[in-house]
Amino acid sequence: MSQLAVRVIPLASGEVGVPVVPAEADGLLSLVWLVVALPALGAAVLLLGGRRTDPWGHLFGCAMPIGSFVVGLAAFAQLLGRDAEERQVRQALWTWLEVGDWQAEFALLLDPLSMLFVLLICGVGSLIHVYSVGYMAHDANRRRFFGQLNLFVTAMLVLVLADDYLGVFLGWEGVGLASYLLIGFWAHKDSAATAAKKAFIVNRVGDLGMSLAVMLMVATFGTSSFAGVSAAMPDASEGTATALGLLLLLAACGKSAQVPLQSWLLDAMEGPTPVSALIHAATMVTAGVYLVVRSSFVYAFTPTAETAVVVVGLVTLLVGAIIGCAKDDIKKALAGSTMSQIGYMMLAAGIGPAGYAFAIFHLLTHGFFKAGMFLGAGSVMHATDDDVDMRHYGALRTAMPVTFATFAVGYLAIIGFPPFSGFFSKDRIIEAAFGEGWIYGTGALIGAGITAFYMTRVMLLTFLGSKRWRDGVHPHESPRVMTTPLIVLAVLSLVGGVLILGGWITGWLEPVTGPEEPHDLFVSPLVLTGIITLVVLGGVAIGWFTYGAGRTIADYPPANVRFATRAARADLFGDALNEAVFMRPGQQLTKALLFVDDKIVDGFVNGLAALVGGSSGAARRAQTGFVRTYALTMLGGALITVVATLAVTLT
Amino acid sequence: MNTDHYLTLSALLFTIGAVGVLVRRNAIVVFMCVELMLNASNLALVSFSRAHGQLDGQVAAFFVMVVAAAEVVVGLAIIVAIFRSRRSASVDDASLLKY
Amino acid sequence: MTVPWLTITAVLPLLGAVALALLPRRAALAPKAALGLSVLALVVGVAGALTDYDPDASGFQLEEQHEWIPSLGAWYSLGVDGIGLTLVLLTLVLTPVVILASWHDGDTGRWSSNAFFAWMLALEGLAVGVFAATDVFLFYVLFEATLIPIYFLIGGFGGVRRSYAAVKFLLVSLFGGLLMLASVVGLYTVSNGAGGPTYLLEDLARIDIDQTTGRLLFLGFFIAFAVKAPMFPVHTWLPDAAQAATPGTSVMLVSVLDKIGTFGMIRFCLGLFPEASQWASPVVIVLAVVSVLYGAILAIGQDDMRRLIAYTSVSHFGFIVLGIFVLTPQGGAGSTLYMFNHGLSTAALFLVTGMLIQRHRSALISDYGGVQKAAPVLAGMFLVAGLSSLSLPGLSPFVSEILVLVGTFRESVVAAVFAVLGMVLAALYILIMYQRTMNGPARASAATTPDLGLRERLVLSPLLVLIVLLGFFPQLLLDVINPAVEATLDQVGVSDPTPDVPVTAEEVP
Amino acid sequence: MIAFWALAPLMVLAAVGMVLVRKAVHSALLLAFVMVCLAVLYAAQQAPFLFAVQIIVYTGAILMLFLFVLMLVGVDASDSVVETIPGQRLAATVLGLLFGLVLVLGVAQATMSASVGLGAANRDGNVDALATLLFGPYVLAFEVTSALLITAALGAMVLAHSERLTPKPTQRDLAAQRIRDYADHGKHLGPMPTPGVYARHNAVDTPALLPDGSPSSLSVSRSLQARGTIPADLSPAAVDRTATALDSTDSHQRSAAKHTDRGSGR
Repeated sequence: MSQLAVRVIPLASGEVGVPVVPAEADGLLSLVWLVVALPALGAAVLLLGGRRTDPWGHLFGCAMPIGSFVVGLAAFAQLLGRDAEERQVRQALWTWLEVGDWQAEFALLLDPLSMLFVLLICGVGSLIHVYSVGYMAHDANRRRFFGQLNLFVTAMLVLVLADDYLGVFLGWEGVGLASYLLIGFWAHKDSAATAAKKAFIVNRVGDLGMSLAVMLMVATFGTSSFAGVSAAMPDASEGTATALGLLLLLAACGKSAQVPLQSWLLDAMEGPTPVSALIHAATMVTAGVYLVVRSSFVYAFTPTAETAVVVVGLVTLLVGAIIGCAKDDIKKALAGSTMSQIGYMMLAAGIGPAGYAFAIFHLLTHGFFKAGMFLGAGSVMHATDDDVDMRHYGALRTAMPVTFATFAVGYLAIIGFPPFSGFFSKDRIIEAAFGEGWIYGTGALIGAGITAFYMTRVMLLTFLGSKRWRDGVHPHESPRVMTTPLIVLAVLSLVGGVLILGGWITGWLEPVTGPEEPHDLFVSPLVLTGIITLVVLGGVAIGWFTYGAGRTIADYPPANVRFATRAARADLFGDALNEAVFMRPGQQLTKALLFVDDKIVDGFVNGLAALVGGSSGAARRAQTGFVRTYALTMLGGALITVVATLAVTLT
Repeated sequence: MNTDHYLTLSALLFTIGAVGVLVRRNAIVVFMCVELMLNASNLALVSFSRAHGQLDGQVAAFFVMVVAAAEVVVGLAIIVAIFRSRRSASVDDASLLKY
Repeated sequence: MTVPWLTITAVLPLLGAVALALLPRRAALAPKAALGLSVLALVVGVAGALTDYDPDASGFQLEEQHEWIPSLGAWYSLGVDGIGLTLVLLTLVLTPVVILASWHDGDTGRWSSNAFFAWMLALEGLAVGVFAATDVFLFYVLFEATLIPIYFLIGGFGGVRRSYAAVKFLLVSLFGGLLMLASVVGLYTVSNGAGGPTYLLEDLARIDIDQTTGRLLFLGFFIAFAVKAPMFPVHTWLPDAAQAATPGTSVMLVSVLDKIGTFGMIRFCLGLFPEASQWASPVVIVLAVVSVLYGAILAIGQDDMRRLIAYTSVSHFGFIVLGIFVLTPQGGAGSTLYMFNHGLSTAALFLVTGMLIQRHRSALISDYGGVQKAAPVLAGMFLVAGLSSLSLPGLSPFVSEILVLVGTFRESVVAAVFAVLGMVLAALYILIMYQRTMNGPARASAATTPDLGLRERLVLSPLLVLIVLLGFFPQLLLDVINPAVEATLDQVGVSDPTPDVPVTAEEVP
Repeated sequence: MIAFWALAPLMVLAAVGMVLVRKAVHSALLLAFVMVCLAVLYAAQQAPFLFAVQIIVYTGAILMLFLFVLMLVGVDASDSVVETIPGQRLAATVLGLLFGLVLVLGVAQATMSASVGLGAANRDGNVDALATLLFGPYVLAFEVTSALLITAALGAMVLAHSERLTPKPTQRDLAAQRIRDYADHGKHLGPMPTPGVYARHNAVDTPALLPDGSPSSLSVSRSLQARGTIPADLSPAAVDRTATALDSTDSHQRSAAKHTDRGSGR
């Protein structure tokens, strides 16, 4: 601990940048590469093997992330046994590229932060793999599904284990690809194919930030590795730091569906539900939070960019919550809440060392309860012939008791009801937000209230109230293979809060994020917790009186509603804005350039040809075919020759 | 006798022949005009021959005559051939070889 | 005894071409013989590279020099540095693949399939010669000679508008070649004035060329190469040619022949006219960035897949030229690697779309839909080829693109910011094409699409394997390229950019 | 001297006339005149051999060839006066005048030394001297001209020869063709009536009379009708009668058709 303190660079703002100084991996930790290699092998075998692997593909696909999880657990045990400052280890694999003064190695960095992510990805990932065995049992392409899930796990692990921004970029786009493939898994539906394309392209916009950040790093520091950048960061100008921070934020916005790049997440629900659970709730969408926390050594030097992160998080948490209120599609309601919860994480991450640990903490608990809820939603859809409209549910608690129970645990966790895991994580974030400024705190508090409202709505519409099932739908509990992961995730949602006990998680992350900063609050934390709980209960109460309490639910959403509701249903006009600002002008530009290329650029080339052809065509007309015309020309020529000869000889 | 006069005569005949080629359409008359031009040049050759006191000019005129004879034979044969197929001896009618 | 590896590699296909042309018209024999010969050329080329080429040394290797036309100072002089070797290898790798892919393409042309494969082999031999020539005059002669096989391949075996496309290609290329000829003649004057005519690159590089003369000569070369590359605004021949040609011909045209343009920019524009290159670089950078965005936006608007790919190439060539003229090590190495990777990726894309088009006799995206369900392997390979074209990390084009962008960023932040937009546009054009052809509800015709056969899988597999392999191990090629790029930049006389805030050794243990 | 001044104006006039007269045969005659005059001028310039050749070859052979072809083409065919190529006549005249002017001026400007005369060269006789030259220094050119002449003769034969494209029709073919013409077009099968049958006169321009006394146009040459020697329309009454006779079968059918029309109308 004392050694660590020496490495910390104090700043005028009171924040510190923690350099990444890893040791070489040894012993059991030198097997870290297996964590990535196993799912990679799975993806390769399942995607290249073709139909031959159909009979055992799903089992093989499950085995790989479970294997990674086991290796991860072993590594975790190893790290736990080490001193805090020795918990950063690096395994160099090979030189990726080396040109001029820029060298990028293919190396894995295992530190407390990536360790938590490895466990989350492999753990929740394995559960979702198991769940998918049941969920996708009747799909002809189940093997391909598992191959692509494995591909996703591989890419996500590369993302969190890379020790270089270029390596992160590899995983970054890799998860984008996997997400693209999985959203478009049922690509015979136009909506799915379009949603997949939209997700990839919006993510690409965010990736611009990532690639520009890599360029800026190489130009400024001559390297893009965490170690190099974090070491040289204190010498860089604040402008550079701000630029880097904003570029990384742009990247994070794309991947984590933060405003203004949020539009793809709701459409992404077109994918199979396990995909929504794993990728669009538990892991991939949190990559942005990972990136911001990982880049703490950049944000430490740029208050501007930090503020930007906080603002983005705050806006998104409110936008997501409002959208969540208006959706009748259960998956879209959950997607709105995902946006909102990630907004909380970004808010926390933007606060700086005071919030990093809580961002990660909330990320973990959110991974548990949101995955559980999504899988629960999948279970409900499984039971109702893939109907996603909550107005067609109602009173499912009796038909699906396990699903109901696990979903309820998730519900209590997400609204932050004590003592469920979400209570601890969200409470700390709101606290930290108040510490940063009352406006952030108030926003986060209102968000918590809205969350309670719309989650209550989801709960009431789906499991309580009266039966509104369609004809021919006979809801039934899902098979054991699907409910087991639900139960495990529910348990984790219930007890996830233990991670904060005794400040364990803040201590664990200290080598990465620096020591937690105390923040001043206007009231004691206990009172604040009380206020938060009251606000949450208020939200629940509003939800109960709107949708519960014996009210009948219309089959179709009411059409004649206030502007606010219309806006929320239209995702606060995010798509309309994109269409008006980017898509239509883009289409116009394309059309205009097509015209320019065809008529002007190519027209010039062809026009030149036409000019030569035309003038020779005109000259050709001189060949009338009349001998006498030719003879006349000859006489003219002879005249000129004679005159010229005379002129020469006579002068 | 001055050579100049002969040359002037030769020039006049040549010019008249040339104009004839240009204005007449009957192929046979055109041919005659060409012959007139050849004869005009022959006259010049003979005149020069005398002026220089050497017979080479006359030899050249002789060759011109031979070539003219050959040319007339072939040319008239062509005219006959064309006339046989087109029933016309106008040079303007044979204008297919054009743009 | 030294083995004349390059001559053997170049002459082998040329002799094969002559032999094929003389063979009796037995269609079955021609593709087999051509494939055998091109594989043999590949083996010889690789053997030469492995035995006699030292990747660490800079300068030309595998050199051969014989006097050719002493009064002009023209030599038969071959040799490769890392850049040339990369492109020679690209040619050697792609030709067998293309021949295998074009197995039946020669049957329906104006002439026999013997002629088709003979022209293919001739093209390979000439292209190897172009990339290996170290004499300006020899380069010029071979440069123009490569037009002949391509002209006949497009005009004799292409699609509907093949005559128009072939003539347009030929005339535009000849226009560029004419300007280059003027510069080649100018070089004679320059070298003659500096102590005796010579066209040898090493001698010319030593001559101190007067500033105005140098710039004019540079322009002659540059415009010729820009037409060849092709860059905005002299690119319009490429979409027409790609649309009319068979897929194999398009690959040879875009993946191999167009590289002569960018190769020439490095070898001749930078190598012979350093001062002029620096003088012109701002304008060229602007043109390159315009090419990147313009090509990409036009690709989005295309309905014909072959035209679409052609426009993506305009965009990619923009990146290559950008990397060359920013005059940084990353840019130069990135561009050279880009040439190789773009060759692979575009070849895969052209060939796989060609296979699709061959199945339904239509190249229009709007005629397709839902092919993936009927032909998953076809769709999968299409997707990987497409992803490589949009520079997905993990596939080889990404490495080169990020290198070019990093190199550009160091020279001009603005250019890099604009060029990087090309990445988003690339995602648009590839994914729109993929979605409209492969995804969505299956069209009646698409539902019965037969999947790829064994030959077709054999065609695409080596390309895709190379694309993935080089995505993770680009250093295999970069080790060869780096010394050559450094030598070129030394010749230009620019110093490597240094980081503003270098990371010192003691900071990173 | 006298010969020159006597002949030159006449030659020029004849040449101009040759260009201007409309009938080709007149042009030929005028050209003949010019050529004979030229022959005289050759003689006046100590070129007796050329004098003879000019008379024999040009006036005798070449011009006769011209006249022969004129006969073939049509002796009295004359050019139409209308110029078909716009501006040709004007341009030709202007250019020709200019050309002549320039040539004459050029000759006038030239300073010629006094004529040497051929006295020395013709010492052994003009023909001998020419022969020495022709078979001496010019022998090769001479031989080549012989090749040229033979080629020209051959060429003329080839050009004048016409290939038969269809087989020559036999008697049987001709007979079959006549029957076919009769069947298809009703063309008269037998021989044409000879002129003067039943007539009081047997001249070729007297049409034969048909049994009903009307003249038959078939019996007289069409060219005579075309020239107007006999009227093309012989007599309206006769024409009417033949027409009725020919139409009688047709009209029967037509009236039958009318009957059925009415029947259906009722």
